[in-house]
Amino acid sequence: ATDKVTMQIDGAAVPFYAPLYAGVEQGFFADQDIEVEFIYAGASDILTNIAAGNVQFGFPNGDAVVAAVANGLPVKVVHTTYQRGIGALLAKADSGIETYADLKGKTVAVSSLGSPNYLQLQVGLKKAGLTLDDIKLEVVSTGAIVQALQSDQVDAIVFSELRKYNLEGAGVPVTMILSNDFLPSFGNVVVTSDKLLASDPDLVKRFTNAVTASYEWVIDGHVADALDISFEKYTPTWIDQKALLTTAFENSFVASVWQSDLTKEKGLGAADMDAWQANADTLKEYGVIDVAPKATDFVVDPSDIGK
Amino acid sequence: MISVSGLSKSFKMEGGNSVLALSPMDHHIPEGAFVSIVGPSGCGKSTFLRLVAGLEDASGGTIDLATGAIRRPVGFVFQDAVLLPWKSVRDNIRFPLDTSGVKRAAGNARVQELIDLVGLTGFEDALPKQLSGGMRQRAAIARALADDPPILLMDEPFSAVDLLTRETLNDELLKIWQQTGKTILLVTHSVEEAAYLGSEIMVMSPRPGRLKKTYSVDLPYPRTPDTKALPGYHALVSDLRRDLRDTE
Amino acid sequence: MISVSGLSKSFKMEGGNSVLALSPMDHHIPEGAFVSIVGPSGCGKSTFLRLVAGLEDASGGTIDLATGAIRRPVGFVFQDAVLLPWKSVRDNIRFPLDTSGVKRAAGNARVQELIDLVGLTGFEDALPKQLSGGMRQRAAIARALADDPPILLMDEPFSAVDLLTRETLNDELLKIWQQTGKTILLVTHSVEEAAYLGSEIMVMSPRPGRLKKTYSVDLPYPRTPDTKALPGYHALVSDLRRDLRDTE
Amino acid sequence: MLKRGLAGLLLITVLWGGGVLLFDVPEYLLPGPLTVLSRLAFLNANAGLMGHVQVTLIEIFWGFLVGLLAGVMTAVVFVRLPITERLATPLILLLQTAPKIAIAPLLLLWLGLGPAPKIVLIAIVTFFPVMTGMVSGLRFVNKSYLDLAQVLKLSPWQRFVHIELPAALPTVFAGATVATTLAMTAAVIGELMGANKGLGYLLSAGQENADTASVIGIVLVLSLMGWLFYEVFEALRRRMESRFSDV
Amino acid sequence: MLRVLRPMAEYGVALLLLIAAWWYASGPMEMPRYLLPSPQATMATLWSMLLSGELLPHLWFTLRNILLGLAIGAGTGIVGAYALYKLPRLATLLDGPLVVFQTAPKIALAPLFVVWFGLGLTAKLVLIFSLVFFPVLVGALAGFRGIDSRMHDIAKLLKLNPFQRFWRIDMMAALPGIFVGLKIGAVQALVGAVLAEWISGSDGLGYLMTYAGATYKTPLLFGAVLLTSTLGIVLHAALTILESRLLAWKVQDGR
Ligand SMILES: Nc1ncnc2c1ncn2[C@@H]1O[C@H](COP(=O)(O)OP(=O)(O)OP(=O)(O)O)[C@@H](O)[C@H]1O
Ligand SMILES: Nc1ncnc2c1ncn2[C@@H]1O[C@H](COP(=O)(O)OP(=O)(O)OP(=O)(O)O)[C@@H](O)[C@H]1O
Ligand SMILES: [Mg+2]
Ligand SMILES: [Mg+2]
Repeated sequence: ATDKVTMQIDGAAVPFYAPLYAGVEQGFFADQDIEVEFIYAGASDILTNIAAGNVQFGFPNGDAVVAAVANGLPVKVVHTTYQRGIGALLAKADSGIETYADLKGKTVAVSSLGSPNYLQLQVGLKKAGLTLDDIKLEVVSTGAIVQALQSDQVDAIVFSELRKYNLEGAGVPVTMILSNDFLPSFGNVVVTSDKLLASDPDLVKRFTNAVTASYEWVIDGHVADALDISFEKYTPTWIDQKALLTTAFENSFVASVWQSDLTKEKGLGAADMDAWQANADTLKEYGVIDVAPKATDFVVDPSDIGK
Repeated sequence: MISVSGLSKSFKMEGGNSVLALSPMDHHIPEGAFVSIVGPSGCGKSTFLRLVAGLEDASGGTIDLATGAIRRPVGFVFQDAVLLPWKSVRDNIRFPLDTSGVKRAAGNARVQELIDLVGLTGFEDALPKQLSGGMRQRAAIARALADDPPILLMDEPFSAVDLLTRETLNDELLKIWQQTGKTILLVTHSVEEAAYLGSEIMVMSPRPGRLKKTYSVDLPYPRTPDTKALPGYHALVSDLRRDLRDTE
Repeated sequence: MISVSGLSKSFKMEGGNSVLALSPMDHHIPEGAFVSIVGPSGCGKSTFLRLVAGLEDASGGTIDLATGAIRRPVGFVFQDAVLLPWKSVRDNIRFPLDTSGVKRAAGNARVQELIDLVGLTGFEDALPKQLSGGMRQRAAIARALADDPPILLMDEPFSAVDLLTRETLNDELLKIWQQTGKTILLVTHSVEEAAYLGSEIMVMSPRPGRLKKTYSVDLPYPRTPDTKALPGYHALVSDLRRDLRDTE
Repeated sequence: MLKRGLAGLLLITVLWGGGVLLFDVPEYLLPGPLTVLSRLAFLNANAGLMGHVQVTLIEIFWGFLVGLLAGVMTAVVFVRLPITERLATPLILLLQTAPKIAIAPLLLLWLGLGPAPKIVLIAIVTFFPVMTGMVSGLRFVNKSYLDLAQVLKLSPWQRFVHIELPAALPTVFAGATVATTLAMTAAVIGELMGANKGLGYLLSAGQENADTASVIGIVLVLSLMGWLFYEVFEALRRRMESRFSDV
Repeated sequence: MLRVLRPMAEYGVALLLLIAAWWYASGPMEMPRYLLPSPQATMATLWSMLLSGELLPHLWFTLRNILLGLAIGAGTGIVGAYALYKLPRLATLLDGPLVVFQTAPKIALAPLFVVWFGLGLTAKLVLIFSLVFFPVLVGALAGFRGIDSRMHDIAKLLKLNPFQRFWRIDMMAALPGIFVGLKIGAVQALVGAVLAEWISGSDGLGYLMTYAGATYKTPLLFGAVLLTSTLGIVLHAALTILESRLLAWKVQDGR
């Protein structure tokens, strides 16, 4: 029989999740006897919901998972979908901000002091020989942070690199410094609860198979198709941004987010345990979490599920 | 039968001290009596009626109405009408019937009768705010009569009503009383009215409010305008007047 | 001087039709008159007073008070007291003074005088809800007198007050009137009171409300309890009674 | 009723459009009315706006109904037994002031992913104003009317229907009016905390895209819905009040 | 004094009961810590933050915003209601826009407020104001419209000037309605203050909640929620006490 599951996705329905939507429409989930429903919420809500058993799968960002695990939530990463983090420093091109060193004296916004972006900012500053005292820090929520940059209320934001495409679409050229370059982390990853993984590893396995199949299909030259599927049924309001999105997908996602050297070897979603561990250790080092969990305790390579 | 023993009531005032509105009173009102109550303003007449109706808790003493298991032993005409402002005259008068499950048709006939009795014909659908002061009071009288309670407590029911209406209503009330054998307690400032109506008169006096004197009235029934020509009536009226004059 | 010409008032009722509360009336009340107004319940007495006070807009006709630039030409005693429920007796009585900038000290003396006059001594700090019906009305009378208006409109001011207080207040009112030369309009259901007090009596009749008759009273002033022994007084009283009896 | 409201709205719209034109406000800050309208038309054509409206409307209807009834009943209990009010008030205030987003996972845990948690959330926020209005109305009922009730030995139910409810109507309606507006916000919050249908869901998609025109458009649709609710309530209030007006 | 103390004691008892139930759910009932931290852990977190001096500035920041927003919102709400009451024409014209403005879900607009009014205090106050204004307006309007017409007779007779009439008659008579509005408004002010801090800034209880939420510091999250609610309870209690003072004349004896 078909398993009905719910997957809770970080944020809202946006075309960046097109591979998942395409996976449903192209039948990759059905192939695995899975019927999936997508709902949306913030990362921490997703992880709480998974731990509480409200939903079976989640698609939050990697840092949120580490923080959740460090705080005792019984959740596991079963598919490291985004092989790297997509946090980035964004500034208007005409602001003269090219490097972290240029931030001295500037106003920088992050969406929360609990967010990985805040950590990225600190590490970036440190590497440039600065501290938080050298800049003016503002906290602005997700819904307003891009407009705050646009309207010059802040000089730079540390947020998702994907916003670069939004801004450029609105005619605002931006400079970008990827955080992953100096701080290994992970974007969206598939998460499930310890309990489900233990009780029904087969379902989890099939689910990750479906996710892998979906992303593979997109990578194999179906970016445009996937976006069309997304526009048609899931994210119609983005249709006028197709060109931008195609660029974003090709330049970022396909090129370096979903795939890495490791995935070429082990398949999509493969877990780089060392990178995960480095990520957890850095979070601990900067005091975001009190104890760094062991990567092997909460990250599972899709190929190891059920073993 | 209304049996009152040791009944007293005091009210708390701002600042902690209290006003003795009624100092301990013992009294026995036989069933079917028509008791007129007179006394200066503030002597506790309303308080006494409200105690009898169970609207105030006594500070001391007891009241026994001996009406058995009747749901509504008393009808009350308040000193200031108290009509429900959101109901028409008709609905106000029918209110006691509506809330005791009387059928609409049966109720309607009774209500129209009462409206005619108190002279509000033509104002059935008016709201209380559209009535004059006297009309409001008459509507309240009709309401108190509507469901025919064995005890009728009336607090200055006719004070806002003109002479003619007052006399008519006096006579109607006497007729109703004689036909039904109700026990009626009526507060009034008119000693003539007290003497004309009452089979018994309670005279109260203030500071603190108490029962000063009771008269048993032996004017014959049925009373008619002729009663007012009797020497006994005049004697009683001037007695009452004197009682009210000497406030100690 | 109050000059009324063609004054009429009709009220809209539910359903669109309207009640003629006062059919066109012409009348002239000289300055310093004491006008008693009598008439059956619902004949438009209150409406007339409210029109004079400017509390209702006339449906037709005009009223001229000829009080010049005086800010508050009229004092009003409402049929049902209308005290501000959040103010004590003292503050209610002082309210007209407070709102016309009278100094506290000057006001206090005046207010205490009035409280004594209406017999509310000891209840200065009571709230309206803690007073008996008659006490409330007396407080309202005191308030109307507080700032000494040239015209005094009183709507059944004494109806809830006992005999003795009523007589006292009647005499006080006469005294005030004679000393100050106020114009007073007083509605009452007591023809004795109307005759005893008035220099002129307006008799009104209902359906529709209108001025039926006016009497010029030639009983001598000052009036004292002896006045009630005069034949002229008795004749007037029985005339009025007759007027009220025959409703057309 | 609707006509005069529309006149006022038209005025505001003209001011808004004029202001945007005059001061050359950039679109990401405040798009003009036409932009917003065309965005709405787009949403309607491509994103099934009406379907989302319907989902939200149904949630609001049920949530509001539950909140209204609960508010009225709780108020009655509170006024009859004042100690219950003091005992329950902290809990009620906790529910009212705790950010809904903080209790969302708990609600989902207990009520699942369907419309239930949204309806409960709406009920929670509508409950409070209704209750507050009703408590005040009941507490300040003219004492004389209660005397009448006692003389007529009305049953508690009769007293409630014939005396307390009509006397409390103005403040209850004031509370309910406020509740209609709060219900809108609650519906959005409910859908933000986990949904794939409804205007709140569309809204979060708009926010994610920094699509100010969509956000304002959806907010406008929600406001108009709220306004309709409000007008229905006002009409009801006027009808009741003309029957139940005091003095 | 006793009249004030007794309700406070009862509120206290209620809070204790609540905490007991909470303790039971998190302890013996074994609700997981990430869903419901124990009251002990919550208190410990709050206590240590209090000792380190971190807590009070946040608390004060939120409280100040609430009071400011409530004062501005309530003031304009009452004055606005009076204007609408006195000028029915204005009321007919403004009714629609007011309601539309009011029903616009603030949570959706809050991010835009930041964009429109900047990152400082203004945006926060605008948000709180926008939430407080309407309940007070509606409550006060109900209060004004329900004034006994005989009170107007008095005002008219005594030729009170508009100011006297407002303060001495209309305000007093409308108080029950105004308090309905204020009580709802106070809760809304609280919600608004927290929401504002949620959207931007790094001060206040609302900020603590976002921070705690994002970092799974559930004891801190619940501590902040608890503090917010306590603020709400204190505010509500203060209003109730004020109400019972100002409306003593209206509350029935013996009920
Ligand atoms: N609710 C109350 N609180 C405090 N005192 C009260 C209250 N009701 C009545 N009193 C006081 O009790 C006394 C008696 O009042 P009551 O109303 O019984 O007088 P009454 O004889 O009916 O007078 P009236 O003829 O003026 O109506 C008065 O002094 C009054 O001030
Ligand atoms: N606000 C109103 N709306 C409609 N009709 C009214 C209103 N006020 C008074 N009336 C009607 O006007 C008529 C006259 O009323 P008014 O109050 O002047 O009588 P009144 O002479 O003072 O009677 P009473 O002696 O009973 O006080 C009555 O028929 C009454 O129903
Ligand atoms: Mg009395
Ligand atoms: Mg009258």
